[in-house]
Amino acid sequence: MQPAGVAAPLKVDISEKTFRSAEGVTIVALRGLSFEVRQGEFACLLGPSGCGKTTTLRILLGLDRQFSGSYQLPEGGSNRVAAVFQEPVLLPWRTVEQNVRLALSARLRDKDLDRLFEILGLSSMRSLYPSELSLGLARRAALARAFATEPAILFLDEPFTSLDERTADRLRRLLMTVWAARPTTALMVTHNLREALLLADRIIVLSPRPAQVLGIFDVGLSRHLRDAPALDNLVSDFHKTFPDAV
Amino acid sequence: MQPAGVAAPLKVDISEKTFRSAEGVTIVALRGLSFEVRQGEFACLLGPSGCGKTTTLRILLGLDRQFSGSYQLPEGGSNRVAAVFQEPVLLPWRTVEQNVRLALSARLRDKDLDRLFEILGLSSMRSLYPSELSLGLARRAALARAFATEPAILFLDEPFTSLDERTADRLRRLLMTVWAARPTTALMVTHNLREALLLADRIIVLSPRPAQVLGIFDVGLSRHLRDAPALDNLVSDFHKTFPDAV
Amino acid sequence: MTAGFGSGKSVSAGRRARAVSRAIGAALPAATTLASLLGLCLLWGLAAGMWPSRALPPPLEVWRVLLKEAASGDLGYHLAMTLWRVVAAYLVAMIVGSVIGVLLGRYWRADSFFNPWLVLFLNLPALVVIVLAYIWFGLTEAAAIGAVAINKIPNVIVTMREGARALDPRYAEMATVYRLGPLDHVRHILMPQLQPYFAAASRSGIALIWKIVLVVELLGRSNGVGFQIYLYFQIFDVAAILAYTLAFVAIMLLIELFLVQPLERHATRWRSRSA
Amino acid sequence: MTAGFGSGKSVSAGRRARAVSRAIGAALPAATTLASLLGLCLLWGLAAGMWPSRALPPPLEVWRVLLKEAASGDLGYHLAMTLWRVVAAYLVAMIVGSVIGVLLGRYWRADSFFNPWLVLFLNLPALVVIVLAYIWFGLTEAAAIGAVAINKIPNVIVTMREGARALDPRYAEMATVYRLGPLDHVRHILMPQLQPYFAAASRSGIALIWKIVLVVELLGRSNGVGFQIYLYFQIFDVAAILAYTLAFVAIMLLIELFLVQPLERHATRWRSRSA
Amino acid sequence: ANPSAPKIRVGVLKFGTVNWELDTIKHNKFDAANGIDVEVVYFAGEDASNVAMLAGDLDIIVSDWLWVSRQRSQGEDLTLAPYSTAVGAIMVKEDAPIRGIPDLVGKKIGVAGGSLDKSWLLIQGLAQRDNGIDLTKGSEIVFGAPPLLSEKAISGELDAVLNFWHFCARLEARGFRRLIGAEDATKALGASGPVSALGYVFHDKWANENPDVAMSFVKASAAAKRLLAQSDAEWQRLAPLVRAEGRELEVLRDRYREGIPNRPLADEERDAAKLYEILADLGGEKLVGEARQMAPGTFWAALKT
Ligand SMILES: Nc1ncnc2c1ncn2[C@@H]1O[C@H](COP(=O)(O)OP(=O)(O)OP(=O)(O)O)[C@@H](O)[C@H]1O
Ligand SMILES: Nc1ncnc2c1ncn2[C@@H]1O[C@H](COP(=O)(O)OP(=O)(O)OP(=O)(O)O)[C@@H](O)[C@H]1O
Ligand SMILES: [Mg+2]
Ligand SMILES: [Mg+2]
Repeated sequence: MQPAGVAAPLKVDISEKTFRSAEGVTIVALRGLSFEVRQGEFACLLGPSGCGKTTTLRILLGLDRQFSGSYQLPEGGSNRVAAVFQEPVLLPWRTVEQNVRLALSARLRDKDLDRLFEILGLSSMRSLYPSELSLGLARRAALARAFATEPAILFLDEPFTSLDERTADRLRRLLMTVWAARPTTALMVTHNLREALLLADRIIVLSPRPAQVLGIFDVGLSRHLRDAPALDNLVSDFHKTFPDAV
Repeated sequence: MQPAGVAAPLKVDISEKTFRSAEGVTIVALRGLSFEVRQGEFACLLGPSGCGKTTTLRILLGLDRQFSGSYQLPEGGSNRVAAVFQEPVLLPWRTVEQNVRLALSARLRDKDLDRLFEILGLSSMRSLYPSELSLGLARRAALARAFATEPAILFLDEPFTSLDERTADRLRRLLMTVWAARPTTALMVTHNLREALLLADRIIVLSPRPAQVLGIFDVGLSRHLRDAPALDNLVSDFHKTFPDAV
Repeated sequence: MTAGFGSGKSVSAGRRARAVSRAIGAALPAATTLASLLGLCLLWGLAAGMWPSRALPPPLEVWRVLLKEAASGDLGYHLAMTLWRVVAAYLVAMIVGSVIGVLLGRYWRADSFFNPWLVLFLNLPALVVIVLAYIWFGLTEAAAIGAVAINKIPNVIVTMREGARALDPRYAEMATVYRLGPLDHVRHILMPQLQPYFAAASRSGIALIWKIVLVVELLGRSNGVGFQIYLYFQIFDVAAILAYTLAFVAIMLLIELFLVQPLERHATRWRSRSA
Repeated sequence: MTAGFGSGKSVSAGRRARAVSRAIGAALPAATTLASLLGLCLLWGLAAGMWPSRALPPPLEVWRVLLKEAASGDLGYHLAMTLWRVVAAYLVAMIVGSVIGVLLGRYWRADSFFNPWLVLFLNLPALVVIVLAYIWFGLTEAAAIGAVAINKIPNVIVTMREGARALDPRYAEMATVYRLGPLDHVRHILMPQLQPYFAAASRSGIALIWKIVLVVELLGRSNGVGFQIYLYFQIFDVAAILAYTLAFVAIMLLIELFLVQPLERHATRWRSRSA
Repeated sequence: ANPSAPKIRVGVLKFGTVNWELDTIKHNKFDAANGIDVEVVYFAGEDASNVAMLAGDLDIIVSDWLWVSRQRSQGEDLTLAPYSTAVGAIMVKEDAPIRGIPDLVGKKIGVAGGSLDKSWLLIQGLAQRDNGIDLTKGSEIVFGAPPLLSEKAISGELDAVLNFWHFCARLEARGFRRLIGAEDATKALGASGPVSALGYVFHDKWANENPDVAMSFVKASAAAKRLLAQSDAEWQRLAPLVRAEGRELEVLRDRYREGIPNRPLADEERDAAKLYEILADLGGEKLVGEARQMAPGTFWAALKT
């Protein structure tokens, strides 16, 4: 419990999460996973494919309640969450713009989205249906949806795959802008170590399934100092700390 | 036309491909796109998100016939094609193993798949349904399906996203094995320059939409010499040749 | 040695042909319908010519009867009575049935409890329901419409329940995360996914309802197409029976052409149309 | 200041409760059905007790009639005749209707041409079809079953057509690339996607068929449940009508419980079941 | 039974009144006595037997002469031999304040058989002529299925009901009285005696090819009628088929006996022709089609001698 006046962190303490497949196989996805993300902090989850990252996010999003353990969202978080799923999950029967606006609260429904769409390179695609988008464009539409909501907590599941480096870079900068604009707690899953080191305050390194925290890497460096050579150094630092991971 | 005795290349010569969206917007995806891939060669398509790469692959796969222009597949290619789509496209009502076996010709239906599944890290997932997989696992299942068919032509649309570096590396090596095992022509879409330089004989660099060939980068270096420092050199070579791309 | 299988010329020619015919098909659905109906009449006329029988009068004769009945005002009156019953019962059945169906599809515990009731009501003969309704609620319009609705509701439930079971959970999850209100949820998540089931239930529903309305009118109403058809059945006047039937079918066709199809095209415009 | 919304205790407790009840629900569908039926009987008994009327005999009386008819062998005989007609018409209607429906759903040009025919056949009253079939083909079993099938086929077409329209093109594309044979295509790509539509058409189909069989039997057969029900209607013996109806409903319930539901559970086991 | 005896397929309603007679024939072997073998084919509704006849599946059914005449005028070679003169009546409750046709004004009347039912047209015609009342305008008319209307009359939802004769008889046993019968209207409108509303209907062609068989059937029918007219015991035997007992059975029996035709065919035919014209006026083209006269040959000529 937090003393009054101190912002509550995102606190995760999942003792076990087990799936039973339709064919009866039991799969332990998480076991003894616990970590914290301070309010306003940007954290990355890094772990091998299939280790349980998406499962963790789903639990935090309240989409999966069959687990043992508990978690706690930072203050105000329960009503202003935004998420970018690993697949875009756009409604195929609504246009790009409708998809984005639908996620907005009534207060924001008529918001001016021109700038957002422009940065994302979606200006000419606003009236298209998702089946008419390339995967990269669909991902950007999903990002637009998350960013437009002005969230207090942001969950991102590999948001920058299927994008060329140039576009991805632009979007990473956009993400930083959105995150910095107001006190937002962010938790992002990625497989790209450089991306994690560029964006995060701390990196939570996970073991193979069942996921557990192997360790935490604090990126001490201030963000505006993280240029290419600095990142190279951070990468080798990281590899020294976690010789087995990634 | 090829002189007899010389293997026919994959020849693409699309003068225009236009989409009309449901809302009536006209989108020119390709215009004057032409390139060749020699039989048995490994080529990569590199271009910004939304430029028309998937559209090109779909045309070559025979899934979209409404375009002007023509193409020609290498000999024997029309009946032994395999493809990894940008999204996994597994049948949700069939298990992983059934999904893979279904794609096999009658002759291969009962093939021993143990080794393949093991390399892909899918051994314990054979009896799961796609909805029970993580996205990375689903991608691997899609790769298993493509590799198991012993194809003469292989089309890959960003096959190694959503995977951690370690797994991706293992799968790239597997891809090389499959490709080298028999004369296979391969065309792969990727956004990852290092990946392209590691795998390809030549890289076809595309412009933003409507896609056109900006130029072709021949990776002269023999594959076993492409270690980390050599790749760094190739990357800077590439950037010198195509200062605007990627 | 060239092993290509797509050639530009033929492909783009095919494309143009398809585009043209698509334009015709979209702009002139009425023309297609007309051609189709003419074809049907031709077949019918031929059959009636080849096997002349009182049970299959030629189209012209039916047309004559139709005109006569229309001129006398009977056709219009009875058709209007039947139509209003059909519409009323349709609305009741679709609304009640959809709501129950979706609920049963979502909550499997309720479903497994109420399923036997559903099977019972699904298989209750129209006769039984209609007679009971007339006995309990009197020979009134409300009893008639209620009886028809009760006959149809189980069918709607069954179809909509399948639709609710086949819902894609990912969209609902997206809606949860972004806290869509219940109205938005229904409008943007549920309805588009249920649309094909609704269309199926609706199309075969209105046909079923009309058939039951015929029975209802036969058993205890003093007007309507069913009443007339039975009258003519007693004197075995097939031409008149067909005239009344076809008048109703014509109305259904008009509704299909000018209401249902445009609506459906609008609702499914997001689907990439396959050739 | 703690603003959590998921707490471990309550969550895992809920999970256990759900798991237990799910086991019960899955292991004992028969028990649920029994409870459900008992509830229904109770309601019925109460209603019959409150408003005693010849039109609503109490369950016990119906049960007595049922036993009597069963003992005399009548029930078994008529039920068997009706059942065989239902099954035969069902098979014909589902097979023909599914094939046509899927074809129309895939080829929009054929669809726009044949749609008016479909609307016509959809809205032809059962009476008309049955009488024409009897007149043309004589009062034979084949005519009876054919008439029922013709009544039902349009409904199957309409439902399956919606299913075919809603097919996901990505799976068909995958099948094209990997050159699946036509049989594999139907089995692994088409059928699983059409399953919910097939289930809907099938469930409401068998009910509709049984209702039409009743009419067919009324109009020209000398046995079957429909024949009996109408006889008893003439002398207004509601208990006997209900006895025959419920006997058929019971059979449908058994089929549902021991054939349809297990099959369906198997066919949809890949769907993550929502609580 | 004699296996070589010619077979006659007769279609009837299982619980219909005709079956009482056929059952008597079969049980007392009147068919065998006349050298024929009657095979009874059951149907659930009257229309079913009509359809079966037109489909060529039966030799004989029972239907009314108006239907036969209409079919004849449209080219079917049907003809009929009288079966019963019993017709429907308007029934009211014993204690109802309805004493005559004028009292029906403003009441709710159930009518079985639809708007073209003969009895209904005749009573309507009578009301028009004698009282200047148009029943269709002055009262609320409800058409419906006969059993349903009976039920509704008992429950009191209907003030009066015009139903087929056996439904009327059953109502009579349950405290109803006849307000006016169709036979009263027939007479009032100019018929000299009761006309057989229903008859055994068969094809001319069949009768001409098997004149003896047809005649034997008529004889067997007459024998059964004689027995039913005299023997109360036979009625007791029939009780399960009639589905009545006690007073109800007695009323049914008496009404049945009253309906046994006993006039020369020529008289009946003449009256029927007269009625036809009246009905043609009342029912118009809807009822009789384009023919304004009863089709000649509607009554089986062989019976006239
Ligand atoms: N519904 C389910 N039923 C059974 N097993 C499941 C289910 N959902 C996920 N799993 C299993 O749980 C494990 C973790 O899945 P999860 O999606 O969390 O992985 P991930 O870390 O996100 O991987 P990736 O990087 O590939 O997306 C996987 O082995 C997966 O097969
Ligand atoms: N069915 C369609 N209707 C209309 N436009 C379409 C359709 N399919 C694709 N497009 C458009 O064509 C363009 C090229 O799409 P394509 O999928 O080929 O891109 P891509 O190069 O694969 O991009 P990415 O790297 O994001 O996957 C995009 O702008 C897309 O919006
Ligand atoms: Mg994941
Ligand atoms: Mg693409």
